[in-house]
Amino acid sequence: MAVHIGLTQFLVVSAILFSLGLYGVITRKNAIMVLMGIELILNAANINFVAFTRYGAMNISGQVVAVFVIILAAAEAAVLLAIVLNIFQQLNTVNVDEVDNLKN
Amino acid sequence: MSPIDSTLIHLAFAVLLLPLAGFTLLIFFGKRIPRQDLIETGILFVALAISIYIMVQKVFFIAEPRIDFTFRWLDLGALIGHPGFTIDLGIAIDNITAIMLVVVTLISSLVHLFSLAYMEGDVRYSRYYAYLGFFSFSMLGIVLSNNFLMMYAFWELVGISSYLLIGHWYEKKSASDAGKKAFIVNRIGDVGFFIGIMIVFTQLHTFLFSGVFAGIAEGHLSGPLLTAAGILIFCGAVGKSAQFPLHVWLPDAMEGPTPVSALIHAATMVAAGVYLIARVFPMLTADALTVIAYIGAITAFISATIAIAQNDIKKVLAYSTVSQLGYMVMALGVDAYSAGFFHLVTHAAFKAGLFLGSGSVIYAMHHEQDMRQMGGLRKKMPITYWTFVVFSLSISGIPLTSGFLSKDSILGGSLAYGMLTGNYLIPIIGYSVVFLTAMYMFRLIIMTFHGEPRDVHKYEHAKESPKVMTIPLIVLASLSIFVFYSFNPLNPEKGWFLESVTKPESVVPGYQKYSWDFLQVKLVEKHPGETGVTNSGETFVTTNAYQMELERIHYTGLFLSLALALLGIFTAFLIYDWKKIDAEKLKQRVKPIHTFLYNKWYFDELYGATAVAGTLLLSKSFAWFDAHVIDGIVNGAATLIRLWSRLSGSFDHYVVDGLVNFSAWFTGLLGRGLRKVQTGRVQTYIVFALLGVIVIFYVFKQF
Amino acid sequence: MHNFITYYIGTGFWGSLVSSILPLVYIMPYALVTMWLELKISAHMQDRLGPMRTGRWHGWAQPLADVTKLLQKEDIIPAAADKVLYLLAPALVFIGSYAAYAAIPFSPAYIGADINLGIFYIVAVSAIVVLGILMAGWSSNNKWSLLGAMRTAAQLVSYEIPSSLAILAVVMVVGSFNLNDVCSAQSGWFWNWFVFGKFPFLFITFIIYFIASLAETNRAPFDIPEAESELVAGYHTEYSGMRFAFFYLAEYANMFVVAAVAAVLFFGGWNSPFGAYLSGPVWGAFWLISKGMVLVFIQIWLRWTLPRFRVDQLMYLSWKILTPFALLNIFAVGLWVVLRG
Amino acid sequence: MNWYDITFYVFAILTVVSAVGVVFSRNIVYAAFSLLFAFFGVAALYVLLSADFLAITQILLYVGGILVLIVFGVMLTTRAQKVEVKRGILSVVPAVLIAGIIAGTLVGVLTTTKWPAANLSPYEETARPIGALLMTNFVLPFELASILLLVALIGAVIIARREKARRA
Repeated sequence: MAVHIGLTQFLVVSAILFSLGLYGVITRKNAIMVLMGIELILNAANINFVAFTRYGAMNISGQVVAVFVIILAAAEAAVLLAIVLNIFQQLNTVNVDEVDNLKN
Repeated sequence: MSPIDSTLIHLAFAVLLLPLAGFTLLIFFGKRIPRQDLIETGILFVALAISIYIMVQKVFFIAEPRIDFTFRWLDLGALIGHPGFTIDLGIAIDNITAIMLVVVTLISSLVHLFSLAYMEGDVRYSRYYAYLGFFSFSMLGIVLSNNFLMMYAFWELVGISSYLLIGHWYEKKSASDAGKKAFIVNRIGDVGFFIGIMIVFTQLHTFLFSGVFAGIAEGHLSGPLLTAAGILIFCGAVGKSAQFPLHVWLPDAMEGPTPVSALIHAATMVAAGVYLIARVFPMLTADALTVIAYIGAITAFISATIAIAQNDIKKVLAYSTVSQLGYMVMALGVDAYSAGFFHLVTHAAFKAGLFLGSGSVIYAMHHEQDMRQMGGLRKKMPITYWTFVVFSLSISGIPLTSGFLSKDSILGGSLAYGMLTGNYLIPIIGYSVVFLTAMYMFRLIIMTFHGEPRDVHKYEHAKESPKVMTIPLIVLASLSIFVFYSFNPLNPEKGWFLESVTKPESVVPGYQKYSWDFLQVKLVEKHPGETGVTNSGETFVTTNAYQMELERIHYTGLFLSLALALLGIFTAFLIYDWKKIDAEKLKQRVKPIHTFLYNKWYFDELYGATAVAGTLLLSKSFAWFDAHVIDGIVNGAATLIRLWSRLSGSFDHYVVDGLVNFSAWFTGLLGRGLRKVQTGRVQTYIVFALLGVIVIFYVFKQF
Repeated sequence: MHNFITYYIGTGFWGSLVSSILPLVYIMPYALVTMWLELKISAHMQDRLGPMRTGRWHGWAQPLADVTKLLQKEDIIPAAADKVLYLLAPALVFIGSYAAYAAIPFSPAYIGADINLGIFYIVAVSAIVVLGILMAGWSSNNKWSLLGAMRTAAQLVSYEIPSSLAILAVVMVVGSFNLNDVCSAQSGWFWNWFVFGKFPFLFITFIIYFIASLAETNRAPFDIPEAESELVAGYHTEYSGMRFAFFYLAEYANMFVVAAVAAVLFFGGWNSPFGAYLSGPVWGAFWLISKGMVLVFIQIWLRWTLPRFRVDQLMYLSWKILTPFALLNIFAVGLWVVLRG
Repeated sequence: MNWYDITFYVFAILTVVSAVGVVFSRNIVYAAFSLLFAFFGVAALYVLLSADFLAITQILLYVGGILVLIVFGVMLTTRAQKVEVKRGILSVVPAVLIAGIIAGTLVGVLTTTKWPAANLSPYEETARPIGALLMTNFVLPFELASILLLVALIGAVIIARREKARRA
């Protein structure tokens, strides 16, 4: 391969990661699995931020944004898992399609 | 603005806002704070201390006549054909402001102190103190304002706090009625005041006193309109200062607690009217001043005559107050500006003292106000008695008292005025009121303190009031001695007070001034007797006819008034103490006059028959018009509309409802289709969203 | 020159390989010595002799014998275990401990990787251990193991907070994450060491860090995850032989990591206590290891002195005592740094 | 092909393969541990992009924090024996189709776009400028994030606690 590693390669990895995360989100019923998919998507986004910081015109603030994304991911994971644990105690399931008590 | 000036402005703001802070504290947390009364009283004493500092600084150390602090409150920008609409507000301190600050805070703090005992155990004790604080705030606002707008606002605040305080014991019907009466009668005057302000504002586009005076001096407002504006603004003073014909509220206001009467209805609020005239004095024309002088004189006379026939101790004092206020107004009207203001200050001290003294008596007599039930209290209440005597001597104008100084100045001014203009009625009334004043005051003293006790049971229980009540009396009594105002007991001219309160330069056009002022301006000089050269090169000697006349009649007037006062006192002793003339027989002999006076010249009845009945008649006719004409039109319209609505109802039913039902059916159809998409699962939505993005991307890729 | 190996060989493949293997050369003998020390110290604290026969002199060969025994043992994998994760877990735990060695400045001339964020990196990679432990506990398919793993994970995550905050206080004083910079900031005589020089702020910090680090190594009195009376042996109950040795090694490696970090942050790292005397690359390594060993000795000492905490006491200590104090401390240190200029 | 490229491919493949493991694994625990390697791979990519602070943050927060949480969640909500994951919000074929379309579109766009010329600068320290930015340009988001974390903390505690909340 003659092509040297550049911005495009990183972005392609990020795109693949994003699509995989999306696939995980849309196919899984288990809420925790959905969360994992979301984490993959967030990671994909972060790779983009960092790659543009390195290669693009963006200065270091890209990395700052990535830091915020990580912070949000942490908060999100904590809250989501708290909810999942609560749901599990109440309904004995973590599958999102079975959590439909309000439906009827 | 020099540093000391801005310090004074800051301090003035502090004085203004301290009572407000106290009010806020008490009205919201009054129940929860122990000894709220002491807080409010303490605040007032702090304000007093600051006020004294301001006054000393301003009167003795600052040469410039006026410290002004103005800020732009509202700027509505320029309009078409209009130079622009801005409103400036602010405060100003000149000598009369500084003196008024001290007067207001002094009387207020003494009244606070007095009330500690007098109001003890009252159901709404903390609210009472809150209102007192609120009143002090409003009154200080009037004093400090440098513009009509703020003054009007504070003017109304004073009205409301007076209303609240008169109606403090609102369970009593007479008290709540009196509050309403005071409020409504004041409103009548305030309407005039407001119209006056509006005349000034529409002509001069400013509310600032300085701006108004400057505008008048430049001639932007003159002639009959200026006179009208002056008289209308004076209307406000007529209401607040209880001048004829709006004096009827003040005696009724005695239903409020006695310390309130001392504070509001003797020393400060009623003085606000006089203060207002003093404030706007430069813009008053000779015609307006003449009206003012006559109103003042009439008020003084009418109320003095009524006072003689009253038996309620507070009513006597109330009419006496009205009478004295009439004096002040008259003094301003006859161009004796300094004398009028001087009397305002001295009167504030001794009249507040009289009211507090009467409060002390009433307190001792278990809230008995009828003098016929009193008597012989001299032995029981020596401090109250002796201070009362000092106040009475002062109000009667006996030498060595402050009242003598100020009253003599007024009488001198009125005499000079009478001599110069030929309006002899005014000095005649003025001097006759001296006699009446001395007589009714000593009638009051004799009935209350001398002779034998008439209600023995109450007499037995009466005793001297506690210290917090007597101390204010002593303070006020000492302030009724001449030395505080002038070191010469016979002529106050060279005392610091009249030195610092000088008549402001009138700004009205020359032809609208009193002739002597006119002359003076013509000669472009301030001090009579000086020589100079006019622009055209003529040598001249300045004169001031008024001033010279004053000096000429000084001793005549002095002895005349002294003789009349002593005669009044003598008469009082003759009738009521030594009983040389039987009071009852005298009463029988002049029964029609006595009845007339006892019923207060039937003013209330007159107003009841004219104003109130007229209003009722008018409203009845309006009611008839409403019931027959307007209702008829309305009913006809209703019949028409009913017809029309029946028509439109059928249209609604068939056409509009049809459309609505169709759209609902159509929406339902769509919804049944789209429901399939709405799964309730977030994941499906994500898929749709992303597919949407992709579709949009490919669609726009074409361009 | 911060890494003499890459200085001589270069930063290429071989240089990296040698640098990354070098700590292993240290860990092996260190672990053996410490194991022997622990045996002897515990024995003497309990008023007995401990191993006396193996290798004649005070039983010096006892650890060697133990290791040989472990290596010879049969490698048992429970039938119900999840094989992949079961096999992976010990490696992950050891990797977590070992990776930290890359950033420890052994001497002015040797630091595996002189990265700017050294201390931050050590904190981060230590977190991997948690996952390894969870993996081990879960894959054993044994409720003791799972409970032990969950307890360990909870404990490690909880105590990471006060220890990170304590480290942050030092970082604020130095103004750098780089451990060489931290060492350089404490050069000179021993009263320049942070634990003495910045008294009392960093002394308090040291206390907080030391307590938290004890918990992070699962050593007594924080050894509830391995409490044999309740959980047999915690997450590594099912492990035996070589894989058990890995856990054991990881634990000792970890003990030295926290000790070395404490030595670097608070006791001057490779600095000689006597200023310029006895300093230099080799002396530096000597001083760091000595200081580390003293702290390791204190850990052993505490282990055989203090009773074990209950689970709720353990959490209480972390969340309600250490963390608030660490926060207050960081505030105080920050204020002090700012005010001092 | 230099060392940099090789390293990149190694870690890129590690990342992608682990991610595939995450989303296709039938065992939720395996998925969680695959996620560990995916995070490692991403951290390594950050290192290759000379974002050292972010790489370490990634390990500390994702591996030490989020992943531990996830594994905890998995272990608390899954019985030890039954770890199979039901799938089927969307059946596999359309899901693969959708993901594939999106991946294809993204990759297509990325490869065809003319990115601005790379201005690769030598490695610089990142922790200090990031900190400086956080305290200057990004101070409001920073404070908001702090509040968000606090809210999340309290919220998570309140949601997850059981007995007392139910009794009350």
